[in-house]
Amino acid sequence: MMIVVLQSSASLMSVIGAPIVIIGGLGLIFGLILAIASKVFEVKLDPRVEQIIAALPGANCGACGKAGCAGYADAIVHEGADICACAPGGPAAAALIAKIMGKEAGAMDRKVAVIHCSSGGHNNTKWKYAYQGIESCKSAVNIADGPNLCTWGCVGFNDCYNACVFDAISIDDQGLRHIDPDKCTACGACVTACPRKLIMLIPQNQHVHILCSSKAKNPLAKQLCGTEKPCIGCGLCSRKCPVQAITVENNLARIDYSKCIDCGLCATVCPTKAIGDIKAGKRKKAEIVAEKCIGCTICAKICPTKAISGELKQTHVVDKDACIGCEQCVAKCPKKAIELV
Amino acid sequence: MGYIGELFVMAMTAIFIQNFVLSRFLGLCPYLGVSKKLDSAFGMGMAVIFVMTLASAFTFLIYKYLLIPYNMIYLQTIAFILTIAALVQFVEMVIQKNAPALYKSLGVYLPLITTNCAVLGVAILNTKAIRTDGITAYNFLDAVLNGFFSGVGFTFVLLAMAGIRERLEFVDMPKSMRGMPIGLILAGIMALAFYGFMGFKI
Amino acid sequence: MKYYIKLSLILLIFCAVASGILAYVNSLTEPVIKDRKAKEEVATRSELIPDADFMEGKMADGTAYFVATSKATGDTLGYTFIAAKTGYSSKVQTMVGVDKNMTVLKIKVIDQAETPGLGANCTQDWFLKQFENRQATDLVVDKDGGTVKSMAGATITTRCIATSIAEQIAMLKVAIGGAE
Amino acid sequence: MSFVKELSKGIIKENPIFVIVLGMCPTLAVTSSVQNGIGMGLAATFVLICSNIIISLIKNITPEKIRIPIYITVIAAFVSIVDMAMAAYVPGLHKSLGLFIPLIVVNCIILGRAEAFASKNNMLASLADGIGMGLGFTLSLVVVAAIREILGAGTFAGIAVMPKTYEPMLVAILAPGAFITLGFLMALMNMMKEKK
Amino acid sequence: MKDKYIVSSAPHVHDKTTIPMVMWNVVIALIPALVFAVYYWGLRALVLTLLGAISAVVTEAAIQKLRKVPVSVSDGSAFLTGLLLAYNIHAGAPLWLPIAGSVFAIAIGKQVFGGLGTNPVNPALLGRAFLLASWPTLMTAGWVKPRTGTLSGISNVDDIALNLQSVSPKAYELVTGATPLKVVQSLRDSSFVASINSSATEGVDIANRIFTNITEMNSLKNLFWGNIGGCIGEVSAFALLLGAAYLLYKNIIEWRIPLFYVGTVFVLSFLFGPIKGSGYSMMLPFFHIFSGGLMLGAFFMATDYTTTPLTKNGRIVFAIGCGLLTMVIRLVGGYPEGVSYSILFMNVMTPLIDKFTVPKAFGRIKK
Amino acid sequence: MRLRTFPGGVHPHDEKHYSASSPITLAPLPAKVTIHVSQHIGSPSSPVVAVGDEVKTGQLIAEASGFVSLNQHASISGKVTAIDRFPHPCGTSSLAIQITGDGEDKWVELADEADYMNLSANEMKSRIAAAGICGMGGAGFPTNVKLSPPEDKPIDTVILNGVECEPFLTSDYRLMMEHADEIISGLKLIMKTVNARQGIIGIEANKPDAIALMEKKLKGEANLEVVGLKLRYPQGAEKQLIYAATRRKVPAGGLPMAVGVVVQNVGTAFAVYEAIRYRKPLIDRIISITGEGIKKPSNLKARIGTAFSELVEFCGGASMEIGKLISGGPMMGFALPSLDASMGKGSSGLLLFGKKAARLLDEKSCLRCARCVDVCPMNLLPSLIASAVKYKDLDKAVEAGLNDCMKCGSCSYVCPAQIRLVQWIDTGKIRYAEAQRAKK
Repeated sequence: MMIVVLQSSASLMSVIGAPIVIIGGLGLIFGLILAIASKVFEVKLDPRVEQIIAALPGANCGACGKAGCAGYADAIVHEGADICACAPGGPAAAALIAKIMGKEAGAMDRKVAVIHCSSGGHNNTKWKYAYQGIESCKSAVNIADGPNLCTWGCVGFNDCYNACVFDAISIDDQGLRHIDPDKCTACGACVTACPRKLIMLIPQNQHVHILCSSKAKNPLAKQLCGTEKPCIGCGLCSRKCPVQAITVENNLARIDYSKCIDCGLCATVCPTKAIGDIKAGKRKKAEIVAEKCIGCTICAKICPTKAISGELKQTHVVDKDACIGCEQCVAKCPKKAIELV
Repeated sequence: MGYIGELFVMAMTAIFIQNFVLSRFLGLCPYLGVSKKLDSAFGMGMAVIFVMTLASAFTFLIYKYLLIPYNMIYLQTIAFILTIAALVQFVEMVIQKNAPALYKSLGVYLPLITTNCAVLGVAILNTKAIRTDGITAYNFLDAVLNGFFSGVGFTFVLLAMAGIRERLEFVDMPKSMRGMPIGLILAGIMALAFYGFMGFKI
Repeated sequence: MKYYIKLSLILLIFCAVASGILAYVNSLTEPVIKDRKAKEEVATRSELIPDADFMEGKMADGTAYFVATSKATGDTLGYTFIAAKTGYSSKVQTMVGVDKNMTVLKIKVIDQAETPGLGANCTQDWFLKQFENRQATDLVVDKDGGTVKSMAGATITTRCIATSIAEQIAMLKVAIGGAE
Repeated sequence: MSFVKELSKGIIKENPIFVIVLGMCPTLAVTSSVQNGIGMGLAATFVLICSNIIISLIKNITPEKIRIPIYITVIAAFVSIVDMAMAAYVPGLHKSLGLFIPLIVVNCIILGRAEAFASKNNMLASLADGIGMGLGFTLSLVVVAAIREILGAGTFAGIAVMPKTYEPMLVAILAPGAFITLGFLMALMNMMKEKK
Repeated sequence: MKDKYIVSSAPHVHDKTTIPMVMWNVVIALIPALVFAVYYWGLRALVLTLLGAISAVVTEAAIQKLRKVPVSVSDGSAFLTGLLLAYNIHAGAPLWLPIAGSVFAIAIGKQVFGGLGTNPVNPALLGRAFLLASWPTLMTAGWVKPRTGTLSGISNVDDIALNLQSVSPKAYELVTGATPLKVVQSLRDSSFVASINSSATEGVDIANRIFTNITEMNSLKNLFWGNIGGCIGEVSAFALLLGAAYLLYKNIIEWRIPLFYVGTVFVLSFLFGPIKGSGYSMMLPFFHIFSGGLMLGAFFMATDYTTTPLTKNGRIVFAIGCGLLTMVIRLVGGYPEGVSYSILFMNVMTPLIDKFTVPKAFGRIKK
Repeated sequence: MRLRTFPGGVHPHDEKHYSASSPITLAPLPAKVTIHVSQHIGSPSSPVVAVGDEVKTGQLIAEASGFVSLNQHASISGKVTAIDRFPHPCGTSSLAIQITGDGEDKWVELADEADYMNLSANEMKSRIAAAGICGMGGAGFPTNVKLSPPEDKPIDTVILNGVECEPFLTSDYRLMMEHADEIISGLKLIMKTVNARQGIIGIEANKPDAIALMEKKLKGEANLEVVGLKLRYPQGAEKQLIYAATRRKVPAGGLPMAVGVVVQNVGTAFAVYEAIRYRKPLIDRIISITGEGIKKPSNLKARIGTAFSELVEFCGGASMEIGKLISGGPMMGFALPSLDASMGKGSSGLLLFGKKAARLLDEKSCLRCARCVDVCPMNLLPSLIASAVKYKDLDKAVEAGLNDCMKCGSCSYVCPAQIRLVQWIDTGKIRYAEAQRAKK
């Protein structure tokens, strides 16, 4: 038995001996060469770049201002670019990148695109002439100031729709464009696509927008606008705004979103309905829970419409008619004594 | 005909008649993957020519002076692929260090080549190929040149394909056809077009 | 340095183990392959010239041919040999049986890798049958004005088979003549 | 992930050919007949399973720098074994698959799975992945081969299936037919994906 | 909107030519060839042609319906593709052949890329290449003799025949059973020449006699009028020239491609056309120009807008490439005729040619 | 005479028969004019009058602001009634000065310099500048700027552009026929200002009588010559004209002065003559009111700033339902949304098209027929540029010649697929400019 095994193992050795030596030798030589070469020809490559590329969504949208995702990754590592610049990736990507870079993700306000014009549909535009040519806003506005009477308003050839790679812009049966804030990644493609500069990026927690860009004076503005809902620059909103967030310039009102408290008051006073309020009618009013209220008057002070009244150390009361549902008081109440109903 | 004539036949065969991609089905992954832009196709093509030539040389030497004398032809697969892998990695490192510009335009494609079956394919085919007389096996020079010409053939169709695909960027193609499907159908059309070279008597 | 040696050694071990295993497998399969090949050749030979014994001879270029002698009588029945030539995309090998007058008795393609559907059809019966009872001089393809019917779209393969047989018969004649 | 899940994903959801688009060369080259397709598929499956197992076992002892050479060595070893075994026991198939058996080494599926899956997962999962991917690969080969063989030769696995009057469309089993068939199958996959 | 003035970008005037006009004009230009074909081969030629054209139109309409895009078969491009494809089939082909070719040509040659103007290669030629690869026997066997002539175009075939039949049946069979280009291809093959006659010198002599005969005036006349074997549309050089002249007059095709294509063939066939033993002859270039599909190719296929280079220099390169390849295939290739493959191949090269022949803008200095 | 030409180009029907035979008629004094502060290439002029000011005909109302700019003058006497945005002859609206006339046409004082030919070059140029003359072919480059090349670019040739290759237009033709002497004097003056050796008047072959007249007038003038040019559009484009007349190629992106040439329109030459001799500011010009839609196609001498509607009325009004109004020629002119706009210094014509002629066919997909390539006078690949722009590949577009295009419209004219090539290229130019700005 032993002998057989020995014999067979001897013959086995003779069979596999040479191959082992030769191929093993090859392996040894290659291994050595590669190992040495990897030292001799070493080039420092930052592994973080690759990690960041993996963390990015790979849409190559260019919202960060770099040449695609790889370029952005390179810029983060080598040029110290802002890690929050990736709009499509949002905070999730920023957090991942931050981890890779060993930094904290900054608080990134999610933004959303808003169209500052209520016109643009086939039934909602007044035409200056019958346009024949390329169906692109950018091309059309160069011919006789664009085919629509209002030279500030939407041309309606859907450059923004075509520019959106996230499917966030839709067109309704009236031919009007709508932006789905959930799908919008604030990449800014539509902003640059619109030759009339009607689209702007606005913090997502804001719901009140002036849906007009017309700088025309009063009677003219109405004549030009296809939906007859232009801003006529009357200044009513500006006067009514509890926080002075609206300014009127060149017959056009604009909201300063750093001041705006999203109360929607302006939308209710606008005579031409040029201010859109997504939350209109859905705003809840404040109500003070009497048990919790300690009567600190903070809410009364903060309320822009002075709808809260009450003496110090007394339970405060909300004037339901005056309350505009801006929720300022809710955030500020130290005892969480204000509820929305 | 002479040796030059023989080489001409070899070149014609490798480039047109028995093209690696269109007729032998070798190297399809990079062919379909890196044929979207002419610039990158050119870089890839050059890298493939370079590696195929080098690999042909090395594997031929190993085959002839190591495997045959020791009667170990069954080890050719493992020996060849090891050689190619090491070679590609080595070349990549050298270029990256010594010619960063070249690396940027060509080196990025190198890792893709290790698993390009065209390289291993040409190495194996070289060991089996017979010269035009029908009897003698390839010598060292034959093998190297065959590697080179095969690479040229690969690059040639890669460039032609990239040219067409660049053009197709500017048309409204059915969405489901974009990308791989159209690449494959184009390859089929090119293969049909290359049938004209069938049966050459040079 | 130690690191590199470690790397190399690991690679060495892998290579060594792999090649060792392969060598072992090869030692098992190689005889099987050889055996099978040999058996197949014998079988093919007997198929071409039945009921015969075969005796190996060598032609001028070193390739083998076999003299077939009748098992019953011991008379020389004919010869078999392998004709090989590069066809369209591969080396096409045909085993041929000829009688004493060098008339083809039967042929069989034993190795080819021609284009499927075209050249690869050379293994079909109708194609091989037509070679029977031909002299070397008749082995001309129809496209060249001969009578060997070429396969559709595969003249080259047809031509390769026909000429390789004709050439090999010529060699055989020399070899036999030399022997005599 | 469960064993069955790993096993089944390769067949449709992550089909190596139609979805991940790996290993095109043999898919096109050997699918001129169904037998060849099955043979190639099984050979590749065997290698895939074995290499997945081994690589998942050795994943901890392979230094990063020579990871790829080692994986390739392992794969090449199995390929050679398959090569020799086929030559010995199924010589006909070995013959018609020809060059593409040694080329299994560089089939992107195998190295791809080794890199992407086996080097990160345990042995059991890798085994399941290998079987699933291998079956997916084989299945795809059979589909492509069936179309090509039926159109191009009028047969399925060698058995005549088309009416006698059918003139085989030779191009289907030639190179252009291979490309176009696979192209259309992929377009079909895309269309199905779009519909979803 | 209706009562408003139209405003558009300049220019405000437009040439009258439209795509349908171009396409249908090409169809008109192709009609003489069909008339000749019907004269020589009877109604079957017409039936095959119509089958090809109609199935192309039906395929295009069906695919466009499926894709839910506007059906645009009235522009005539699909009809033209089907017509050209049928022109590349011989009159003896089975009726389903042009249908199969047209379906392939339209579906894979054109519609998968998005339709008119997007196809990288000429769909009709692709259809032909597909048919040739799929059913080589049907495409190359069963040529039909023209009504008054012979397949090879040798007018005094009987004289030769009497002579040949006794001396060399092989040569006789060749002369009476093949198209002119096939005859020449065979005569170029030394192994065939050797097999013509048991005596080698006699064989060469017979080959030379056939060769001279086929390239002399009488045969050329047959070639010119189309009194030879061939495909439906390529047969009559005269009819095709008539159509080409119409297209040139209508400014639908441009002179560069036909001129350089035919010119290249002319030069190359003069230099390399002769077979062993025959001298140079001014007739030889004309033989090569009038035989096979060259006229059809040079004037109707290689001038296909979509698949040829945009640049003027590129078109010259393209045409020379076509001519070169045609002659290479005819003289050393595996096929007797190389027009369709050469154009197909150059179609594939077109984007590259375009890329490397971008013209220098007026006033720009080349870098 | 051998006709000269340039490579490329198209042959649109010249359609000059509408108005070619009608002599220049003086249009009635308009009741109101609106004079735009930007009628030229360069920075807009700055108004020097205020609403309510009384002005005389020829009085400066806006002055050049910057080197490349222009003086504007009142073209009638009256009161400035508005300075606001008004429709511009190129279709847009822009700042303009509106003058309501008093019907008296009181002029500022003019002169008559007997020895005007011998004034110094600088004096001539300053008079040209003062008169507010710009190129009257359409582009409107301030003439005094064009005539002041830098020292290192000596000018040896002045070419007068009497080609008028745009179909329909006949204003230059009529001017040549009726004021040949003044034009020749203008040419000589221009040659003096730039110290040029030779002067060439280029006229297209469809105006044989103008060629003959000019040749007769120039007999004996060794350094002046008339060059007959083939009927081909855009023969009158500056670079093409220079090439046809002198075989010199203006480098891409360069000005004619780079090859020692200055090109001026015949109308400009006429204005230069009047400005230098009489110190008369440019307040009127010849304009062709033509096309199938006008009752009486005419060539009018009209005051700058006259509303198009008044001119149309004077010509008998529309003869059919009008589909399109074009200010300028049909190849490069601007379609107008209404007749409210007023004519400017570059307004060579106003065309009225009927409904049928106005309609454009729908754009089809490109056939790659390369007709656009064959006709492009700049040797570009228009279809490639257009599709590159369409699929947002600006690099390719630039490679194919985006920035070399002069928008002559030849490609769009011939395109059998009716692709708006020029508009695509225009869009591309805008996108390219935007991209360049973004890069900075």
